[in-house]
Amino acid sequence: MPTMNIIEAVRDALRMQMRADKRVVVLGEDVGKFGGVFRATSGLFDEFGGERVIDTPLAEAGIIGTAIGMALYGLRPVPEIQFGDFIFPAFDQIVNELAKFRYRSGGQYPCPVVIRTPVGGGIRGGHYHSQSPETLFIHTPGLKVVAPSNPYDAKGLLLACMRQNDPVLFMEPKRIYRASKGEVPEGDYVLEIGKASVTREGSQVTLLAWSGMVSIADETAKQAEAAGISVEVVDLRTLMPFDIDTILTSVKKTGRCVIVHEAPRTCGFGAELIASIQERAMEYLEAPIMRVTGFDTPFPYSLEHEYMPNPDRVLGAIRQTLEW
Amino acid sequence: MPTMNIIEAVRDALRMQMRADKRVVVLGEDVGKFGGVFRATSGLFDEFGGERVIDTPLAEAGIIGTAIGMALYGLRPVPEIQFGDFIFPAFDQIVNELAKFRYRSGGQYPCPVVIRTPVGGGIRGGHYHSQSPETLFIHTPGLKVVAPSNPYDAKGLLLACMRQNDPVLFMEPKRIYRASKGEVPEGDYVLEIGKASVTREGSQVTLLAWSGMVSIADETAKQAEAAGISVEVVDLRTLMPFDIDTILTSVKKTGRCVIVHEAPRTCGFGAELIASIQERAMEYLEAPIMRVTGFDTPFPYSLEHEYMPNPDRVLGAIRQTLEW
Amino acid sequence: MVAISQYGAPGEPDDLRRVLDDDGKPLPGVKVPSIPEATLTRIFEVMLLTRIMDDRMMRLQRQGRLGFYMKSIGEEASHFAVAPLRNGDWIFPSYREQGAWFWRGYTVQNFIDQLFGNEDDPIKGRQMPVHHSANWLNLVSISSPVGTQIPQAVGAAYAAKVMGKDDVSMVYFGEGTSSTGEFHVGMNFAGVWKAPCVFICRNNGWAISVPSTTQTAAKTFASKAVGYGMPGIRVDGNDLLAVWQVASEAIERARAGEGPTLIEALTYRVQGHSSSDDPSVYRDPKEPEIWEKKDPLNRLRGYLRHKGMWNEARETELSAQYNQEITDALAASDGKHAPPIESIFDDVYEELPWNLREQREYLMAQARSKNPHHHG
Amino acid sequence: MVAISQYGAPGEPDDLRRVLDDDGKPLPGVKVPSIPEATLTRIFEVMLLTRIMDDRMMRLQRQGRLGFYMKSIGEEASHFAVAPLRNGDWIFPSYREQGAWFWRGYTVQNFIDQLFGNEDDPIKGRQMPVHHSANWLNLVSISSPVGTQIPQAVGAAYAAKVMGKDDVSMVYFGEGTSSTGEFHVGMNFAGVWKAPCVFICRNNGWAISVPSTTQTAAKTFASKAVGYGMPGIRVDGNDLLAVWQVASEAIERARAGEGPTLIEALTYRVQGHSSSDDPSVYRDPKEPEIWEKKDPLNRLRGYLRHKGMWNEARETELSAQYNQEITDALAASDGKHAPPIESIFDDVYEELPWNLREQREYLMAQARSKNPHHHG
Ligand SMILES: Cc1ncc(C[n+]2csc(CCOP(=O)(O)OP(=O)(O)O)c2C)c(N)n1
Ligand SMILES: Cc1ncc(C[n+]2csc(CCOP(=O)(O)OP(=O)(O)O)c2C)c(N)n1
Ligand SMILES: [Mg+2]
Ligand SMILES: [Mg+2]
Repeated sequence: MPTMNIIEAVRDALRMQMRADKRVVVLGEDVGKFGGVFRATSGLFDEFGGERVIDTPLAEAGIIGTAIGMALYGLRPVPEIQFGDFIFPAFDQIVNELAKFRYRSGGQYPCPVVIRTPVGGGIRGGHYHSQSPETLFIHTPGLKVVAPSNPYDAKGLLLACMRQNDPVLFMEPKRIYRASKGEVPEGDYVLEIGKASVTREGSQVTLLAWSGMVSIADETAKQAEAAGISVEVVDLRTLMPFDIDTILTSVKKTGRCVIVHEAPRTCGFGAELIASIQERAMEYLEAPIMRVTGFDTPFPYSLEHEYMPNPDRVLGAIRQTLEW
Repeated sequence: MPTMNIIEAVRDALRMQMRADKRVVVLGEDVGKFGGVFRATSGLFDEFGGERVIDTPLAEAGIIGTAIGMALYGLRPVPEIQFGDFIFPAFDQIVNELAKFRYRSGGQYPCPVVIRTPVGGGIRGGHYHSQSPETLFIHTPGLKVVAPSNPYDAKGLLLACMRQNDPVLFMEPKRIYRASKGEVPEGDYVLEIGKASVTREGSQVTLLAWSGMVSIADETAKQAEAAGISVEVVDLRTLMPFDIDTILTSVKKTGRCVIVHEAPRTCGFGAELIASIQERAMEYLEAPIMRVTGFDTPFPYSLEHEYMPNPDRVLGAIRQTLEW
Repeated sequence: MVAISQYGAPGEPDDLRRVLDDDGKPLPGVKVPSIPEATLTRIFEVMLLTRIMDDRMMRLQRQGRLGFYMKSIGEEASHFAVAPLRNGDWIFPSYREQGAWFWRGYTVQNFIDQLFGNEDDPIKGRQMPVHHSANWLNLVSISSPVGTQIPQAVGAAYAAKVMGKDDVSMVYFGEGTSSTGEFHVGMNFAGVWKAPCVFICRNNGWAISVPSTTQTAAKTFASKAVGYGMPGIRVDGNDLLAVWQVASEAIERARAGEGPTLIEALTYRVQGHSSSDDPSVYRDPKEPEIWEKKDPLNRLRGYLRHKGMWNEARETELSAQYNQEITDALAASDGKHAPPIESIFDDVYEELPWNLREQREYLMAQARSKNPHHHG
Repeated sequence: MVAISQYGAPGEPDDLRRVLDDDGKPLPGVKVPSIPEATLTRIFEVMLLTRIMDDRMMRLQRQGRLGFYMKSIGEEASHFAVAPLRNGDWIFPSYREQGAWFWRGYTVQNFIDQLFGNEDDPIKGRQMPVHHSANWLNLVSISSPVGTQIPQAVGAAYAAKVMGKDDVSMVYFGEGTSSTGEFHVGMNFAGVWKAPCVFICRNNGWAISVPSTTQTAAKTFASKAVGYGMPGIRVDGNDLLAVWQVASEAIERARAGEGPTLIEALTYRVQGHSSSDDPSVYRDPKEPEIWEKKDPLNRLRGYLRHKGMWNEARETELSAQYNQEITDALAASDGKHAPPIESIFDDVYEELPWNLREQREYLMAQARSKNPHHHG
């Protein structure tokens, strides 16, 4: 099996699906000849031509708006938003149109658009190249939200997204785009949307993480183990619909839970996880569920490492929950 | 003291502040001669003229974008977004610009813009005249979010918002715009932003609500009392920063809590309240905190009454939490 | 009043394409488009149906029997820019082109079921009245947020091109909507892509209470085409023959791969914005009076009669027939239920995820407990 | 290559306003604007500083000592549309007008402290390099999302009018940014409000890898002004005298209450989009070569020398001085700390709400436990 990083895995999925299905088109800023500012679409322009790998004018509302029209007519567009931070000019098209099209038309007009966008901090990007906007989309009925943390999941999930019929926000962890490497099957495979993966088994506390934070959770779990604490790590992979069963199974087993996310704390997805867990498994909880998150500030530049969750902070929360 | 409905209270606050402070301007679609589709700005055009009561072209991004520029230069704009559902074309200006201006300029450029917008369902408005988007803004650091439920609070809070220096989303409960009536002082008064109000004292369970749902909570509390259940109702009034102290005091007293909101359940503000409470008062909780919310669907038309929380459902949750 | 001078009374600017005068007589020296008689009379019939429907529904609304309605009275000719389209072509409407729906074959019953959001509503009671959707007619679901349909239409047009089809997209919006960012990005993408798309800006002078002079400082809405490298045509939107003519040309250009066109159809919103509106608060009642003299139905009727294609008897009979159809459809609708409660959860996704399954169970249990006879 | 023909090599369209030829000689028959010698030489000096700064910072970036940088080489003349402004006028910049900052009095040390986000950074290390803010100079905080500053500038211009001041707003953006919805709504509001606002579209041919021909099908960016009812002027953006001239005219119109102007300054992004970019992947290296012959510094230098206002000795001396200033500022910056950790929570709101107070305590406790000597 070849080794790939996340960028390569994404590109591999796109190429594979574009070969298999002529209806798939890629569009966005700089995705054509240049192959995307992160090079995720590199080579696609040469292989599939400018009609299917489209450099658009600079307008996210246009990228998503036209992608919707393409999907209605019968294409399977996979627009790229250059940074998650630049998705907001398209917000109306996403939350009022894309998410609601099937519903508002009584099922007449499904709208299978897969929006790819890099998210998260840690690349010295300041507030406009670092945000993690998942909450906004999870809170929008009609969208699926997928957030892989490694190359294998990225390829299998992206292929799955391009083959189902609902709109998806596919968030890619840009900090580890190249750093995260792993074996990825050359051929075709899909991972089920909506299934978390237990990336490490443990007995004392459950760590819930996704996207760029899974590596922080893993790192923490290792340090915890060294300190004699057994940690189970669950990589959610899909945030909407999230895998409540896997989460509950783990939390019921460990009785303790810490959630890690980069987005600001207040109304972050961590809050929903806490709410959903306590509603269903309060009697199993030995301590409050803790959150290690970004702060309720815009994402800073000079102090980004102070802002982002790190193993130290996660370990602190684990100890707190154990000592509660 | 005169009796006013919410529309009149809002108008009274606007008029009072426009008289007191020449820097205050109102802008939006149909706010001028017409006085707004809900008539909140009625009469202001005649009194203050078209330069300060501005009918804009049809573009929410322009309304908020220009309001930001006005605030930077020294005005105190109070833009109206005709329906909360139409705020999304301005989403980038709100979350990436308005909310971050002070921070990103190191404090050089405060941006005191108060965005007024009607929210909530129950007026047979379907998905585009009924949404409750508070989560999206509470999750955006830099914004304050205020959501009064009655005329007295509406006036006192709107005056407070127009006199402080941070951007505010001021959500008005359109379903009860006219139905909610009460005594409102003629003169000047402000209510503190960030303070909840205990609208009914009780001992067995705490009901948390805001905006249009406070009346549902009150109604439920009455029914509960008739059934021998003592319910405390807390009207949050400000959602960011929310009044954690008042909430905790009540929940520690009652040991049980039900949250009511219209917005879709998943990642609604109820989730944050649950998370914040269980982090700080888990040992006081006798049962999981329950949520009675809108469903995870777009807001429907024909079945809107099935969609919205009602006293029946809230009472059901109260019983559930008592029987847990 | 500000708005009047811009709307051609008394002296329209030269660049306004017209065929008929206000009485329906062809203007001297103007070529009358050759439209088959059957087509032309059919257009008139559908215009008549539209007018009757608007009238009936508004009365129903005033009686408190219908929640909300939006009329298009005085703007009907502009709806028939769709008439020269083929059935395979796609239409992205705004909320004020009833005629386009009936033209394509949307029935009176469809229309009324949607208004009442009942169990037979093609969209299952999901949206407010007048937000139709008919995928079997290539008529795309109407949205309330204005302008969003514009880039969508461009995307569909582009898709047709990529898929090797020669379908054209036509998209409608009001002049107020030309102020949105969506208008700009849609027009701009269309220009760059040379998308087979026809943009119809229904300039009816008003956006709720805001006159068109507050929407732009440009001389005309058609002139905005310059900024997108496409032709901009201004047509008398109350003149069916002129509308047909400019639409046909634009559709042919699009189909031939020559790119998009912006058409400004100059018309007038004779009545309130919607059933919730009261225009007397913000405009001079004399303004609509001027425009009533340019009524599109009258003008086409005049032309047809003059050509011997139409007569009063036929109109009386047809009006009675349409009125009866509406009465029957209303009666049928009266007997229909609301959509089933559980349908609230359908179509959010292709399949119900666990959270919606759970919420459905909860709601159905609640419904059963309130009404033990309900079988959900 | 697609882009070349549009950018005037070899034959510019007639409507391009120019004063100087490529060597800095006034074109025959063109009126040279009368600019005081001190002003003109000062502009050249600031252009020189800008060029030197770009060069030094880019080298620093290549050495790995600076995270990110964006050059404006070859576009400097376009920055000086701000020169005819008064100090009370407001500037809403994009990220590529370094010259405008230095012109207003932003110091080399300010600039470098911002790039390093250190404790003396005027914005407290909050944003990426090149996102300056200087309220004491009426230079508004730069944002990464492109185009957002356009309606903001219009709002400020409107505010000046309402407050009875005759200040003008000037706003910069790239030609790629003209595709955004923000451009449209900003231009449109300005037209309707007759706002005292000057729009400078820096058309440098590229938006990262995307040529300007993919941004619009319009013949020129200036032509977009038609759709907003304002004048659109196309100027040779590498010709300082022409830029001064058209900017002066637009500023005067704005100040006199005659409304906004769109200026398209035709120039060229000679190098990569930013330090992260590699243009060889997407464009012909011959294209920048053609434009190097039109270098704005060379052209102004040529003019000044020809007029006896400038000489090599003065330039050599000044270059040395600027280089030294930069070296000193870098050295000073080297000794500076990052902003204090607790400052992460400041300026989100005027006062810290409880959630931020709590989070600050948490972070400071953590910082103390890791570094007991830190007094937060
Ligand atoms: C994005 C958005 N903002 C505001 C509204 C509220 N609104 C509904 S119709 C309308 C006026 C539209 O005017 P125009 O485009 O001229 O169309 P017309 O109603 O005249 O046909 C407004 C402001 C909306 N539907 N969508
Ligand atoms: C809303 C938004 N989308 C995408 C980007 C990413 N981006 C940064 S600069 C740029 C190109 C801008 O081109 P142009 O406006 O021509 O300015 P130039 O860089 O040429 O000066 C893009 C796409 C962004 N900053 N903001
Ligand atoms: Mg209109
Ligand atoms: Mg450019």
